[in-house]
Amino acid sequence: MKVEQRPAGSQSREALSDRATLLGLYREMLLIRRFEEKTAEMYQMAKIGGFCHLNIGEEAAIVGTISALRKEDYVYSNYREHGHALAKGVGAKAVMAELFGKETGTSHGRGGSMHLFSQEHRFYGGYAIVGQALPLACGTAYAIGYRDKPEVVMSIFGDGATNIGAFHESLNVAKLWHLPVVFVCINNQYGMGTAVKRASAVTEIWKKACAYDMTGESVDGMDVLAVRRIADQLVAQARDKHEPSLLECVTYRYRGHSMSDPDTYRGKDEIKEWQGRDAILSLAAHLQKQKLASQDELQKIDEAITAEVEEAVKFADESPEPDLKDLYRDVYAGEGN
Amino acid sequence: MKVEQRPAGSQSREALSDRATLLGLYREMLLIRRFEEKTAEMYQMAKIGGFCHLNIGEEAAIVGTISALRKEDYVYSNYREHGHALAKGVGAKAVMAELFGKETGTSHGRGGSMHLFSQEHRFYGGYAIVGQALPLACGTAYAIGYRDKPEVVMSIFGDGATNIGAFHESLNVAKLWHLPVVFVCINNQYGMGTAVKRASAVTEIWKKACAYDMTGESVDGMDVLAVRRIADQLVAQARDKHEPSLLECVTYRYRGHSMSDPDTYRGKDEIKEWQGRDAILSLAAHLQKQKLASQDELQKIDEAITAEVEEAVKFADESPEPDLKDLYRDVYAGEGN
Amino acid sequence: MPVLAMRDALNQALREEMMRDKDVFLLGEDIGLYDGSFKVTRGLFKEFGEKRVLDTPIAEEIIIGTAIGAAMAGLRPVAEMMTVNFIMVAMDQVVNAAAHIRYMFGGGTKVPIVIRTPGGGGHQLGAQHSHSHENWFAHVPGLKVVAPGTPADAKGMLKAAIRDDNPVMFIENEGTYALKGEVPEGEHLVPLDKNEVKREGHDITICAHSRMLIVAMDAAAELEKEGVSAEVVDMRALRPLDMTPVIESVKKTSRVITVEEGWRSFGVGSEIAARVYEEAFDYLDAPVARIGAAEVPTPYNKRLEKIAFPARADVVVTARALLGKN
Amino acid sequence: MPVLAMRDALNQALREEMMRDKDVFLLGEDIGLYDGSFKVTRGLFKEFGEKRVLDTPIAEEIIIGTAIGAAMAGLRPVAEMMTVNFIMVAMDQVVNAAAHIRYMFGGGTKVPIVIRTPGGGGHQLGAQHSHSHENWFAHVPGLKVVAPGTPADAKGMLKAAIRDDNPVMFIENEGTYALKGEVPEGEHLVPLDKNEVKREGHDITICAHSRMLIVAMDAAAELEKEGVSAEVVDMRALRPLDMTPVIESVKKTSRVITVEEGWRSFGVGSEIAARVYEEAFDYLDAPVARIGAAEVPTPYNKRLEKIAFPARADVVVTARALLGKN
Ligand SMILES: Cc1ncc(C[n+]2csc(CCOP(=O)(O)OP(=O)(O)O)c2C)c(N)n1
Ligand SMILES: Cc1ncc(C[n+]2csc(CCOP(=O)(O)OP(=O)(O)O)c2C)c(N)n1
Ligand SMILES: [Mg+2]
Ligand SMILES: [Mg+2]
Repeated sequence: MKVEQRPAGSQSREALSDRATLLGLYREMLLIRRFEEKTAEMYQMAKIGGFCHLNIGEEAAIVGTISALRKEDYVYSNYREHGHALAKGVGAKAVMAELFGKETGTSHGRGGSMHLFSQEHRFYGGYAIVGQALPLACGTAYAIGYRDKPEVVMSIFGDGATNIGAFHESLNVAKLWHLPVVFVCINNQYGMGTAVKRASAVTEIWKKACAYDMTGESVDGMDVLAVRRIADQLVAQARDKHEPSLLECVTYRYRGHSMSDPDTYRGKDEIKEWQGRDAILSLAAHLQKQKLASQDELQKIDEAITAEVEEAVKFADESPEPDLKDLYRDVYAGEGN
Repeated sequence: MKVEQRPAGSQSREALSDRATLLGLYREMLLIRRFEEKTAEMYQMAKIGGFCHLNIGEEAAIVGTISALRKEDYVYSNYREHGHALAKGVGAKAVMAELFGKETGTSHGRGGSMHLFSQEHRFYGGYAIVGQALPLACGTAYAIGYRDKPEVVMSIFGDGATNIGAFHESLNVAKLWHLPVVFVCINNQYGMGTAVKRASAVTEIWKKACAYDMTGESVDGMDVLAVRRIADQLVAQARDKHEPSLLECVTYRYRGHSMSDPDTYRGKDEIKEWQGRDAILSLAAHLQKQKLASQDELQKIDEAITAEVEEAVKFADESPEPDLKDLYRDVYAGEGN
Repeated sequence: MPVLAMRDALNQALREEMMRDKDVFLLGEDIGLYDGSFKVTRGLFKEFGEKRVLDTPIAEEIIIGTAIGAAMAGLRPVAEMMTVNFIMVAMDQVVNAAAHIRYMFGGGTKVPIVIRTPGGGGHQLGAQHSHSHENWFAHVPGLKVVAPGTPADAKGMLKAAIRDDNPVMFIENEGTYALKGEVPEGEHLVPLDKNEVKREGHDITICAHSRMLIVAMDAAAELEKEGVSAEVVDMRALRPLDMTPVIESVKKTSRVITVEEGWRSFGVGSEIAARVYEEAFDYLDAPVARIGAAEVPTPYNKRLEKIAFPARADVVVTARALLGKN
Repeated sequence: MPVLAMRDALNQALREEMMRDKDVFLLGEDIGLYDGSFKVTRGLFKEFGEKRVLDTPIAEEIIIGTAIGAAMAGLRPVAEMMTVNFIMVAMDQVVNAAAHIRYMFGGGTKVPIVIRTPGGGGHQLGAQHSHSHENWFAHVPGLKVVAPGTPADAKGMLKAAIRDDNPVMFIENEGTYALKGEVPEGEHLVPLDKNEVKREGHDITICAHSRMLIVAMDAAAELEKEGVSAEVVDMRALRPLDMTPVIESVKKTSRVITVEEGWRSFGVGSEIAARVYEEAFDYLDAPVARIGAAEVPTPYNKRLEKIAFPARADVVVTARALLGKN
């Protein structure tokens, strides 16, 4: 995707009525949707292996938060991060190539779906141990303060991650050390097959900020404009005041936990209900109602994105596999590899 | 100490004006004070080795909470637990013998100062890894519910322990699973040399309960009656409603973190100030003012306790060392050892 | 005898022990309503209810710690760690607590818990989901460590582990859950401290456990075609480490290969090798050959991953070399 | 050359590197205002301030994780774990994160951190404060592991570790902080991948690291009185494990003893032994003798603890036996 087309970060509320911004958000959400649909298809065709977790349904939460960042800001994520990488500016080709395990992938095929990474875009990685990346996000935020840079770290994780120790240790030091971090919890209602209320004593995740005297906010994760507005505020608060915060985005994953999830723990109508509030369709309607874009324009955007995703697949497919003799490359740094 | 002389658990508020109860509390606090003073002396004489953490100054917090328990209730503690064991009814002889590393000690000399244990008194142990025992306390509480017993678990730890992950994971499940646990934080202002405000974003520890929608209380840990009153309530709540809680006892350790602490991180006058509010002296004054006990009686109690501690030292001193051929005993259960 | 997949043999063991003893309960992530991420606990939540099949938050320290505290109070918890990699966040509970509690309290209590968890890789799960750490646990006094490689042993050792009064690390393997084999019905117990010759032979001894046992058996079959008679010793009992069948075998073959799915250095094979020399020095004609995973964090790419883990061919080639065949 | 205690040699290394490179900072529990629980960081908080000497809450996952995240952003953190036993609560950060990040991201980043921590026992600290786990770390690709046994090596290896681009486990020992020795001033670097003969001899080879190096040297001195010439190889470089000086030595002595403070089974000695056989099989006259801690959670009682850890006498007696002397 073309980075310059992305909505610039940290804009004022007004900006969110501006056409370019709205179309940018729309475009990004749709890119994630189409990319993930294609990913599922490729997984079925065994072009992609291992565990594969999709972002379908969570587009507004992802784009609303990450688009509030600047290029020099950092993002730490978990294993459900394809869309997070795309939103931070990592190219669809490099992401798809990584899912295909190719040398041209973001992690040269060593990481796969759960371990995307881009130094250039400061997408500081997908991590597959629940909660593991929160302390790392604090470390990068500490480095920002250490060097007195006007940068911010966004740490993204799921509802299930808020019950593990690393979450607690991280929020405590973020506040204690005045770290420029925005903790974003993508509350998609389930941790694998376990509903939030079966895993967390407090189901309103944002409330957990109280134990750290930290700003806690909750937002409708199906409304990209609402998410972007609050994200702008919290990112500015982190950047200008070094005041960390916890933002809960209430959303839903339409697909199973991973491609192998039988998905028997929730009702079909529950899924339908959430799909009825689909963020992409809502923004499309809004754009047309506000006469900011015509059905036709939106159609063109979809076609362009579909083409972009097809290109990514073609690129991934045609890319070379890692050379077997490079098995040991990059185990250690500074060894001529 | 003679268990039958201890104040019976879970009494009504009125009970706290009753002479026997007050004298019992006084006696227990003084026992801990004298025992620890002697422990310091024995450590200097190298009768005791390793790390040794004293409870001097914390007597009201310890006795006020543990005396609210019944014999069949459980206590989990940390490495600063001599007084916790005594308060739960473990004999001074067995405790001192353990500090001496003797076969007659609570842990047959294998554990030492940081690892006292008594199945008989359901003192479920001193643990030397900060925060480690909180999940264990939850497990024992789960067993209580599993077997539908009218029992309670008290989990005692320091202010520093509230910043580690296990604290968070434990409070969450305690509330989620309706476990009969009372979490008692002995906030003695420092974790080793680190003041609470340098380690915790929230310095009022009781507030951390908010993240679990749990009862949180704070009490003056230098007032044994106040501690006992709130402890009675929280223990009853755990026993009758299976509602866990977090109780912060604001207190102070007069001595260093351990016997080897240079204690350079706090002012002498700060120590003096807290000693000026000494819980034992306060209760002594109260008893005399209320004409519940004469100077003379209190003097006699002190003499009896001093004698009891001397006896404990004599017992420990004369007790046999573990037999060297038993080095491998009890590594595994059920192996004829 | 009925033929069952490993996961069903494990399920049967759990079910039988839960019926036998009401103090036995299970806890772990998504083991209940979700039926287990690898379906080992399938149906048990429905049958025994949420008290005895406890779904936990994602909080491994709580899973192990709850098991320990419940065990000290008299229950017999069986904890599932979704994969061994996740135990890293709860290592303190396993090592500093479960393994040491009995001894540090002078025998005043015991910790009868079983920690079931799959190790191993080969499924393109990458560097944080593909490793094996049984050598770590086998290093720790107070723990027992087993890693069965057949459905029958899986059932028999799990039942024995649940009845054992000590913390038992029960290492499973994602790659063997579907493995089928005959499994005795009902009361079938396999001791936790006995290794076993799974295939007799006289030219060379191959020691392997868990999924590598299958690899070793395949290699032995292939070697037979070349006229090489390989004896395969199942190292299912890692702590205590039963060397008897290995030493007996070496006395016949005087050549040994160890195979493990984990990294080779400081691994299981290192200990087996050291013990073989100590106990059968004069019988050896050549150094013990150790085969293990390539010493890299497991790569995602399928082809790289494939060459990173030991396979039949590696064992066959190593055997030939040891026997001086081409 | 100035004579310094190990703790002061370490302090000097930290101070020099902090002066050399402003990206170097320290973090850990009570390392600042309190001057460090073992005083290794004494004076640095006062000199460099709280930004570069960061006191943390008691939260080991945050200590390691903060170090990793800061390192990925370009800093060079040196984290202190008060003792190696506490790393158990942060093992995931060390193994699944620090060690694997570079590889799993295809070399897209690096993690130049040093984790300093004392292992070992002998101070009546009991089962939760007395163990050693360097064999665990040495098993993990992506980590470098060193365990110096002299003040000079401590300074030189710590400086080298701070300049290394990889996560380095820097194993210290509570029992050697007061140990004195000559320490070169200023720029003194000791490679992280070279083991070294610390005492020459021709009858027997003794391999040891950290505090056990002292024990081995004492034993060698005593053996000399009996006319036995022991060569002592300092195994300070555990990963990568430099076997060269050991193999060279074995070719002279054909007898080897390994000594470690940790438990013997699945320990450092197991790997050294396996390697010796692989690389010098024909030179060995007897099995490698492994000496390690008694396989029990360390007991508090002084006399029990004393016999639980390897001492000079154990090495001497083992050497005599290997040499067939009485
Ligand atoms: C420490 C740890 N425990 C367990 C797992 C297995 N696991 C992977 S994802 C997951 C569920 C996480 O749920 P949530 O945090 O809500 O994120 P979501 O998948 O819903 O986006 C679990 C249990 C893991 N990866 N790490
Ligand atoms: C996980 C862990 N980290 C560090 C330590 C070292 N340590 C022992 S006690 C202590 C301070 C604990 O302070 P607090 O919880 O307030 O209890 P207090 O000693 O004040 O009673 C520390 C850091 C430890 N034992 N365990
Ligand atoms: Mg979720
Ligand atoms: Mg404290």
